[in-house]
Amino acid sequence: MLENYFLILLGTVFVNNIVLVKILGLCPFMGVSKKLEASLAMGAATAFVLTIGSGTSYLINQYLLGSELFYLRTLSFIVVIAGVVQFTEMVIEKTSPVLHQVLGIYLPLITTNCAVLGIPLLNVQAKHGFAESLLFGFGGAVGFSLVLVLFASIRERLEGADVPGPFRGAAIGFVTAGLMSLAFMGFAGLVR
Amino acid sequence: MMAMASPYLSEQTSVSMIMRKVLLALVPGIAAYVWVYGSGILVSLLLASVTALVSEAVMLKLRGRPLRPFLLDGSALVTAWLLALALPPIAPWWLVVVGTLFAIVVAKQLYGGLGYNPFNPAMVGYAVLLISFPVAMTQWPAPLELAQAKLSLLDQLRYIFGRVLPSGLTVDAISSATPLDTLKTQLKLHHGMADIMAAPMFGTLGTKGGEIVAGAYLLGGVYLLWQRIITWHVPVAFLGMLALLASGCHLIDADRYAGPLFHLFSGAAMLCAFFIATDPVSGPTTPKGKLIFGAGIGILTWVIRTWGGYPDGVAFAVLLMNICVPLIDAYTQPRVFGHEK
Amino acid sequence: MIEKLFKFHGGVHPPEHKAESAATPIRPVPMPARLVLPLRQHIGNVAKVKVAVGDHVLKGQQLAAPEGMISAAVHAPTSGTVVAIDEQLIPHVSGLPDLCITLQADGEDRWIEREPLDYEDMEKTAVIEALRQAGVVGLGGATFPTHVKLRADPRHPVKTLILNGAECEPFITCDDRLMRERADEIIRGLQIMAYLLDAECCLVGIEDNKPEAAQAMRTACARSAVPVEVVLVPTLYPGGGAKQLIKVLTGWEVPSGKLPSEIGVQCFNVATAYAVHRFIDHGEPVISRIVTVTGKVARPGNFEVPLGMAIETLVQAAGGAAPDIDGFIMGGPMMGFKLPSPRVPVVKATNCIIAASPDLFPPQPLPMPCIRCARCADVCPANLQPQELYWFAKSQNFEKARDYHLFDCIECGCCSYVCPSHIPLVQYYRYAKSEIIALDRAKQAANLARERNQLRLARIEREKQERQARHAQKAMGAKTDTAADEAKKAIIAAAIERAKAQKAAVTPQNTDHLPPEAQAEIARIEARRSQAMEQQKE
Amino acid sequence: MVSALLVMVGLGLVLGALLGYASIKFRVEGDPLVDKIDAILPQTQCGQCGYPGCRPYAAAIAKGEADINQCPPGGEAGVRALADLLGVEPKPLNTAHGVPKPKSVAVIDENLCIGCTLCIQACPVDAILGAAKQMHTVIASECTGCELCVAPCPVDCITMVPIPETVSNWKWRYPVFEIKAVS
Repeated sequence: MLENYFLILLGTVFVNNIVLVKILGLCPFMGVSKKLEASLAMGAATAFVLTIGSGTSYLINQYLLGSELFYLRTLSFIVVIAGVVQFTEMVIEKTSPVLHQVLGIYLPLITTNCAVLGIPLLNVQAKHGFAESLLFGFGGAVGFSLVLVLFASIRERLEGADVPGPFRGAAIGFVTAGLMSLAFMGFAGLVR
Repeated sequence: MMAMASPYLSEQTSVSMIMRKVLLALVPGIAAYVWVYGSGILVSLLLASVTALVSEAVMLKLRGRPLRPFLLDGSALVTAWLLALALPPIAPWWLVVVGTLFAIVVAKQLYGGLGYNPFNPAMVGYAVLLISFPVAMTQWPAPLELAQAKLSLLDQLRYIFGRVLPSGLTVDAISSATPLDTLKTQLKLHHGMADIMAAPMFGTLGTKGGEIVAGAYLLGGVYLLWQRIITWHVPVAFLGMLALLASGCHLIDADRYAGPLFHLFSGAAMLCAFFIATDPVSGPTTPKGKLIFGAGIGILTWVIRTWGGYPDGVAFAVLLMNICVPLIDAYTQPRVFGHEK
Repeated sequence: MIEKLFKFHGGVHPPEHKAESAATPIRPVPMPARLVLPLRQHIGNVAKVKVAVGDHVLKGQQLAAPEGMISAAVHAPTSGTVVAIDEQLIPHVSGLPDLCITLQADGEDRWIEREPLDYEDMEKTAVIEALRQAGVVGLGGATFPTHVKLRADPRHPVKTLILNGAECEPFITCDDRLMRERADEIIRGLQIMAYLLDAECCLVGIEDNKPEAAQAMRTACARSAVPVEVVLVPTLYPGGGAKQLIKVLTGWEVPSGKLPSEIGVQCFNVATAYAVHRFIDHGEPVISRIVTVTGKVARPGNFEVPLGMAIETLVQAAGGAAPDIDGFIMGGPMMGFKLPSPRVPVVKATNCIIAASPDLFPPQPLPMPCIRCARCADVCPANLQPQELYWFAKSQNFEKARDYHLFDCIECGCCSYVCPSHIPLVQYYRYAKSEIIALDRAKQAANLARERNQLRLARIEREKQERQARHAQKAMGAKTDTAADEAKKAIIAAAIERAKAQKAAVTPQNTDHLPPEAQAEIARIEARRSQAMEQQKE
Repeated sequence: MVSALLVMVGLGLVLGALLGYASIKFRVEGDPLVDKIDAILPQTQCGQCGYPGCRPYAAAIAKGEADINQCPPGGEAGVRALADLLGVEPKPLNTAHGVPKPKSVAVIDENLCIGCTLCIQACPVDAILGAAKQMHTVIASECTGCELCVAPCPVDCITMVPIPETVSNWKWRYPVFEIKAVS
């Protein structure tokens, strides 16, 4: 049982990393990775939303929708996620206005972050229980935050690099993300 | 003209001198390689070198940078040699060319060339080839003393450029899975370690033939340490961590986990320890950071070798740790004079 | 007794080149006919001119007085006439001119009244003030006013007094020769300094490549009453940096941004101790110093040079420079700078003049990109990460550079010395430092401007309210005065009174609270204005 | 159908209640961001940005009404700092608002000044000294170089003089090399 949980966590963080292997959530991955501090905050915000979102989505799916109202799944998940994101945004605006400004449009955009919707849907698909769903959401978020922070630290360094003109900015960002993805291929086969 | 401002003195050293010494340190390894696997590797080295220099020149030209200093610095040759040495010695010519091109063009020049690449170019090239052409990448020739048929240089050339074998020979006759690969497959089939190791391809330390090459790399590494081109931190941390994990698990269950010496002397462990992981550009700069970096590669190499989907994890381990380098550097800053830690 | 020496991180061993100039004794030079004395020969405020063009002055007479605490006086190195007070090229790395006094020697070399100072019978503060008037500054090259460092501070009593005779830079031998030839005088200066500071322990640190100097100093110590220990320290550049020498001798690190005195240590150059002795025991202010002239000159050696002498004249005294030289370096090859012209004068900071030629200092190859080999980090005496600082300075990421302790860099040049990519690292740090300093100044100015702008806006707002209140009062006055109106009126009047009082209290008197410079400027302007008024009246 | 409606309405109500509570609990008062932006602006108070001073411009940026590239005295470095703070891409200065000039101070020609006080009223930082019918003069250390006093002067006696480079304000240059690679 415990081993299973551990494997879910390990699998979502490294082997099936949501950004580098599943290629979900690229919008904030590219958007909020220019500054290390901002990426840390974005990671934390996403982790919060993802974990709560996965848990509530599971509850809604299990107890509210059941098997007959399955067609409301995507709709209700989005509603819940939007609510949680709004809540998070208010908290951040209150506690750290500069951070709120830095995260800017990407904060409300967590709502439409495909990773955030993707994980609850994958949960349903994989028939995860409540604890597993929470763990899957949390693991996915940790994986997201991890690569976001690592990516941001590399991009900070690249700022001083003599990158050829046409590749400056987002282009070299995507090349880097690709090479990171390549490195994460090394985890393939570790879990399942 | 005198330098604009002090200091006006400087030590007699240069980037190209460092690179030349690295190339020199690779020579014993190459010699051992030729002795064990035949001279096919020389063709790969040549191919890789030419591809590297040509692609570097083209990219420099496109980027409007001066050719001379950057072609003469020798860094492209180091990348080419390291990649060629990591590939199977009878790899088809296009494999070498594609790998080198990717290493130089994407992993190095797109980031601004010498000094700017966050990833080890040779390992990027290697990983791309391994993922894209897994079959060609795992056709490793048996050491000459074990081979059923010995190929002359001409035969090897024919095979490299035309995939043509002397009549009567099949691919299986000249190549086989690597020992690390065999170990993994056999363990999956629930064979015991002792039985597997009894196969002729396994040597006294690591793998037959491979251990000699690894020893030669070790020799080259010692030369680099002596010349102060590299510091001890990364090799010691990497090899130490690899040996520690291997012996720990070997002690717990000798039947399922290979011993430390096997891990150290098989695959690309030695090459990585002294030549790849010590690449200054893509590695950390602080002493503590180097230890973390080396230990991380050791852990990842062992994990991927033991549980992962690829037989040797060195390339991925290096790339994964490359990703962490800026963060490692940022959090391992040494105490500055006159500051409290 | 020092039992154990400590190590500082890093350091390099550049070729020493000291033998050329260390062999011969210190030689005098003929007094030049014309001397140029910059008013900025020290760190701190520029000295204030006390003479006028045409004045005749005596040798040792004060030409410019110290302005404020951190400042130093300038004296006449010989008797003669002040012929100009104007901007001239000075030995400064910027190559910009600065205010100088030009003295035409009369050839008589007549001294002022010289009297030894009976310092033990005086108040210590009076001795300090006398030193301030004597223009004594750190003669190792930093030129920080010495009297500031000799003030005993009850908060930070100085226990250990260190004389710096390490002289770690290649080529320079002026301290070496001074210690060999005038060890007794140096020890005498040290004795005075130890008395002023109440120091318990006196150390002299000398690099072990100067055994003769160490021997001479030991002999002098034996002759003197003060307990001084002469310590040989390993030859390792930059072991002569004050912070490095303190670390090697005591194991203590001067905290970043603090002064050595805050950990109970004070460190002086041997030449400074000699200057203190000359003033206290002979009444002679700082008007000359020992200068090493070396490099491509015919007879390298050390010279006792009057301040203000042109470098080219000094080089002539050393037999003249070789024809293939491409400039003169002031200071050592590691931290010195190329002089803007051979005609600039010798100043208090001039410890060494090197006639430089391409074969002595080969031109640097074109810089390659940094390969992050971290050799610079290995040799950095401040244990910084030069490669990171370079990266930040290059991409003008100054905040990050500051976070990585750029200001702990002592600009010793070790990093550039070992860099295989031949990157002029120190230049990048100097650039980043001066940019940061300029940005900080701009920030301060911006804060001041913001404050003044806000004050002004507040004043305008108050004036508006006041006007409105006045209008309201007028409107009130037009109405019949009932009791209620009376009451209201009283309230309004009271409000107006309050507002007036407030205004009187807070109206920004924009001449108040100005810094002294601005006050002075206003005074000057007022003077000019009244002059103009007079003219108009006439 | 009914159950579906009920589910969605219920969800909406619950979330609405939650957000409503949060909006009261985490109400934000004032705008601390304006201070941070204002701290970056050079405080020349020149109005070249189109706002009556640095703080109004900062408020406009915070509200998203003004762009970050309208401040010539702040220069490219100022734009970069603002971009950094706000997490947006830096952009070149909008030359419609003027171009950066070397830092200058206003100097009044005292022989021409008629003492009209117009410049005193224009000065945003009270850096001009004088009274009616008396000659005015600029306190150089307080002058931000905004040029606002130049236009109002009826006798054109105010000139902007660039601050000269001296030994004390000299700066080390960015290292450049003889052969520079073409980019």
